[in-house]
Amino acid sequence: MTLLMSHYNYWIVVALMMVGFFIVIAQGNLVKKIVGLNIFQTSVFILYISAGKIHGGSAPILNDSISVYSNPLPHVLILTAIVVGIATTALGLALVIRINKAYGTIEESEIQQRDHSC
Amino acid sequence: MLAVTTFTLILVMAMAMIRGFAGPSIFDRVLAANLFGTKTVLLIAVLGFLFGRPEFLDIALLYALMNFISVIAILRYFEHTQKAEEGRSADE
Amino acid sequence: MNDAIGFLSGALLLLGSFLIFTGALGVLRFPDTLSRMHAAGVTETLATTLLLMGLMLLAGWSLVLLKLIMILLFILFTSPTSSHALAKAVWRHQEHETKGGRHD
Amino acid sequence: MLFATAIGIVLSRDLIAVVMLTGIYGFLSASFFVLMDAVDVAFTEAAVGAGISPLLMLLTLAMVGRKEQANRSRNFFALMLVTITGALLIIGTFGMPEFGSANAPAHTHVAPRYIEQSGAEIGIPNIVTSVLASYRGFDTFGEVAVIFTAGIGVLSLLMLKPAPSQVPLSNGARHHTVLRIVSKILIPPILLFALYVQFHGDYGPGGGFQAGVIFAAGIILYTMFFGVDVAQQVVSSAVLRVLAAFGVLLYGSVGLVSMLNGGEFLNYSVLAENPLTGQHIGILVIELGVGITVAAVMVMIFYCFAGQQSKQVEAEE
Repeated sequence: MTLLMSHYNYWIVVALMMVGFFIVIAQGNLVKKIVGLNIFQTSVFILYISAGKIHGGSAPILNDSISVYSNPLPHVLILTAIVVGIATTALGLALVIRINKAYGTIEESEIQQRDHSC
Repeated sequence: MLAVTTFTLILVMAMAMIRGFAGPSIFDRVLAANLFGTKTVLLIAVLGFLFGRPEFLDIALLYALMNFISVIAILRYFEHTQKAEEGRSADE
Repeated sequence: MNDAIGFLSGALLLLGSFLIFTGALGVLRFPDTLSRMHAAGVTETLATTLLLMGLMLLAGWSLVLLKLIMILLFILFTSPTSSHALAKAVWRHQEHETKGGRHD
Repeated sequence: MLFATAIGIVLSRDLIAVVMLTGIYGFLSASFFVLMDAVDVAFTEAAVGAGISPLLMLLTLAMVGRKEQANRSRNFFALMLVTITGALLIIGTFGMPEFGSANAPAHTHVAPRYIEQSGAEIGIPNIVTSVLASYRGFDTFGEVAVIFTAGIGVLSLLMLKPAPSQVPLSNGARHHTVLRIVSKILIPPILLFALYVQFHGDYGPGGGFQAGVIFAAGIILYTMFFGVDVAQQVVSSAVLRVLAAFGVLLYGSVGLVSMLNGGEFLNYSVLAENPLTGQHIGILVIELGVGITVAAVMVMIFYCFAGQQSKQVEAEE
């Protein structure tokens, strides 16, 4: 029971990560794959942020009345990771648009068919 | 009082989410997302008071802004696709 | 004086929560999109105003109050606007559907 | 709740619904970050996860169509693989420290030093900003360079020919009188808010990354109502390209100036007589650089996507 209470955040992370993973490998649609990638990414963010949380801690902005702060280091790492994440997502979507132009579809199976036929 | 409000807000968010899943038409989903966003704004504000650090209302403000932008974007998208479809059917 | 303010803000918060809950119930239970939108749009502005006013009473005179007012103004502007846009889109969509039906 | 949304995303075939759920998902994870005390992160996630990324996906969908095909062939195998990996990972979690405990290894290495010393060494209250901009300045420089590169990548993939298109998106917005007026009222406060976030980042949640995204959001709102062409007259893409590069260069040059003053690369303490003032100036300037780059790249990416869209409309007509 204590194990359940003390580790539930990791299990949420694992569950989310697996959902994202499932989308990426099982779905043929490229846009949906990117959404899956985003979910995967968010699960990693949650892992880091929850590792930085301290019980009874407060947000890491200095204030005389507060003595316990949560760990600011993961926040910094994830902050930049999010912005880089959106940049890569945009790049991926741009690629999807180009693929759609070249093949006329964004389904993986159709793209492969077209590749094999010519 | 704040705790009661928080609880209600979370409940309402869950309800909006059910509508978002079930919503037969796409507009129901947009409505649910909008409702969800507004409630998140309120939730953040109330939570700030609950934890005794109400300086973080900037975040709530940003949420309100983003909520508005995404709803508008979706509606503009609909207009756009509809027009494209109309153009296509007129061609045929 | 403080007690009165606390009581008042508590009452506002409760009333706001109740209204929000009714709105969500409407969104969940009403039969079609436009009436759902009505339920959400009508309660949203009033309930939000009540809740934020309750918080304002708690906040007292400070920067926080200013920010709360900003949020309130922002929501008062955007919420009816997005409801309006949404309703217009739904209406157009339905019109489009019926027109298409007649053509067929 | 996060998990429920994720499942919903898996099950839904209509891609628009997927995008809507992605927006809700972004809001949810941002609320989670607020609960976990990570206000800066929540700020960024709200702007990016709930605002910009669904927007870009919508624009993509407008071009590639919204229906997804049924594809069940590999599902069983995928489910197996996912279950096995998940089980292995969960076994791995038993070795992890307890949630919220203050003695976890992550909290005992460098973090206490940041918390105890940064107030004295950097002199600004927001520890996240001081770590981001000063202690880990090198890292952040790299991140900005990555964003810049991604911007270039999108630009080269979706190069927007400066052909004057006569069918901008704005045609549809002409009759949206209410929307147009409301957005006209709202855009200046949005830009002002972005500047507030930019310069208030030392004291509260905020900073260059967030401010850049908010600023871009304001311009994107403008673009959605008045069309790409009109918006380009206000902020042309050539200016954006220059600005994006300028932000990175600003960041780098702060580093060089501190080298010239006898310190290490990106050591701001030497920028002024008093090390604290030096740190203040350094952080302010590099946050400005970050903000400019992020805003410029975001708007640039949006222009590229929207420009593609209006080109496609022309092609269809």
